[in-house]
Amino acid sequence: MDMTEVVNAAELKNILEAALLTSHEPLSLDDLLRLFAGRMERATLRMLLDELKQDWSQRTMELVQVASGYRFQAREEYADYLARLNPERQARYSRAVMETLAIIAYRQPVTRGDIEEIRGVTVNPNVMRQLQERDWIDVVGQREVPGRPSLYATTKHFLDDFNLRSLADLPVMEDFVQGEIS
Amino acid sequence: MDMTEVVNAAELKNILEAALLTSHEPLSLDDLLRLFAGRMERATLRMLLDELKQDWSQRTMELVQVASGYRFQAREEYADYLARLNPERQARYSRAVMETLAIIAYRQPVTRGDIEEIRGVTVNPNVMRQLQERDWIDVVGQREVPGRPSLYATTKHFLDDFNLRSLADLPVMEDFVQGEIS
Amino acid sequence: MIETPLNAKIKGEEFTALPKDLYIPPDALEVYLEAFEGPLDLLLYLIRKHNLDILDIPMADLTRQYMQYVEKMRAIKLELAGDYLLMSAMLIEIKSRMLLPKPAEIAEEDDPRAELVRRLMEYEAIKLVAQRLDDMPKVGDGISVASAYYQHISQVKPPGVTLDDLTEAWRNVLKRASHFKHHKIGRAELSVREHMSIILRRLKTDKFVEFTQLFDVVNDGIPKLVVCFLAILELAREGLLRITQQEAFSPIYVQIALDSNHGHD
Repeated sequence: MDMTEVVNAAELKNILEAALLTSHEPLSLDDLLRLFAGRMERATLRMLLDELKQDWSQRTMELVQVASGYRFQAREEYADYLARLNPERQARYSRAVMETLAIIAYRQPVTRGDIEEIRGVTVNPNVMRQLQERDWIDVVGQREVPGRPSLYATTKHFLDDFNLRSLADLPVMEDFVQGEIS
Repeated sequence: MDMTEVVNAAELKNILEAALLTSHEPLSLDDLLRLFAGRMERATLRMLLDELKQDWSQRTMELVQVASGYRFQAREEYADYLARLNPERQARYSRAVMETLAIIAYRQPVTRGDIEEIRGVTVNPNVMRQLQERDWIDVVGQREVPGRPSLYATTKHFLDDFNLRSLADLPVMEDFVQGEIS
Repeated sequence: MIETPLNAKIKGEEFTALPKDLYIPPDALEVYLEAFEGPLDLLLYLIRKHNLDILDIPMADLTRQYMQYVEKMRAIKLELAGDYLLMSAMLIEIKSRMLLPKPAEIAEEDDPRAELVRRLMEYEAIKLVAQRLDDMPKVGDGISVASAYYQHISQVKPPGVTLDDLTEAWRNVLKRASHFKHHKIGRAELSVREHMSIILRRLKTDKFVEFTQLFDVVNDGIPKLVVCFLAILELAREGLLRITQQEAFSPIYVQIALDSNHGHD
């Protein structure tokens, strides 16, 4: 296949499909443009992606957009079957880890001190390490106070893993207490 | 979806498709049987895999059987496109390559003999090949001496890559030469 | 008294409340007490368990209940985090401040409980949202992303080279080749060299070119024409091209020099 040939939209979509079905990581628009050696307009690319998404709308995989780009993922209805393939599923994180992650996600950027203040307990360094190793959080700077504590924020990878395009897509934090009591 | 439901062949194939498209590793028949919690005959599974292979025969991926099992893989015709996604960056050019290029740029047109005389070492043919493959130098003629050695010069592409309008834009080092050598 | 579910899992099982009339082995109690994520978590549990109004916390009750739990923790020698003791002190302080006669001018927001209530509410919101994050499907846990195989052809990206790299290489060449001092190359000479290459390229395709054809008198200015002329002279001097003229005033032709050993064909 030669790029100089006139390739029709179906063929262009096939190239996109092949790339997206074989990539482990989401592919950004810039990544996808590289497939065509820069010989494609962003607007055309977006249009083709929309069509591809449509083409797959009744099939096993769905084309979704997450923070760092586009990816195909199996539709939710197959999750239970696919879970059987890997019975030794990843151990769930402790409440301490998930609460720390929630604080960083909703209150970022925060220091360890901020997290301790909200949770009312000291933060085990192990908790931070687990989140960093998973590439869900990282250090984005230091707060300019004595000791210059590190400021933590969530990563793009966190958004990708949680199937989110941006922090605005996080579940809304509700004032549950008020609601339940009144 | 409940396994106790009667699911038709299309749905079973979808489950196989979702599993095979999302697996990093080839899946063996035993792996695939686990998807159905053991409620499938091997013969049925083989038949479904044959059908699935057939379903994809005109599409971007092909279902192939390798030593450790089945996998979907992008058809060969997409390999060149996919290669553009992750170009491997080559290490730096060797000193020999850079000096040879410098000599050709500043002293063109030159023969290999000229370059050897200036550098005081023989020029590895591989060095010239690398520069020619990069389209930075080419042969512009032969010197009419015994052996008719090729005369090398830099190309337009060289000027483009180094963001030069002409060779006269190359930095000159008269000062350096005078200071250092005299 | 309404028992609200305790958000705790012990060895995978949902733990809603302490069985009241059963003997609890000390290690089980330990597990139970350890299920609290800290003093705020324990306080929230007590408020829910005893159906207390978080906006009007009866400090005496809450403090008493809290202290009972802390005592239990001590009794089983659970390594008591300083955070729990700190909270005890804080509760006692709030309680005692509430016992003080309230001067009339003290406004509502000066309620000694205000800060505690704010923290409890914030913590509860985080706790619930953490639960929701935990329940969300995630890549590797509920979400399977496409990762079909493809034949990796390594397309090698050539090394990046800058002009600095090139001049550095040239500098090194000059440094070593000291006999080069007579070959200082200035801009003018570079232009000449460039034209030498251009003319050779031209003669490679055209073989035989009329002298005047090598000059673009319409578009090139005098300096460029001079450079072109110098390039022709230099090429001739280096024996790379031959200039011929059949007779005086007839056209001058330029061609690649042919070695006497070659090309007499």
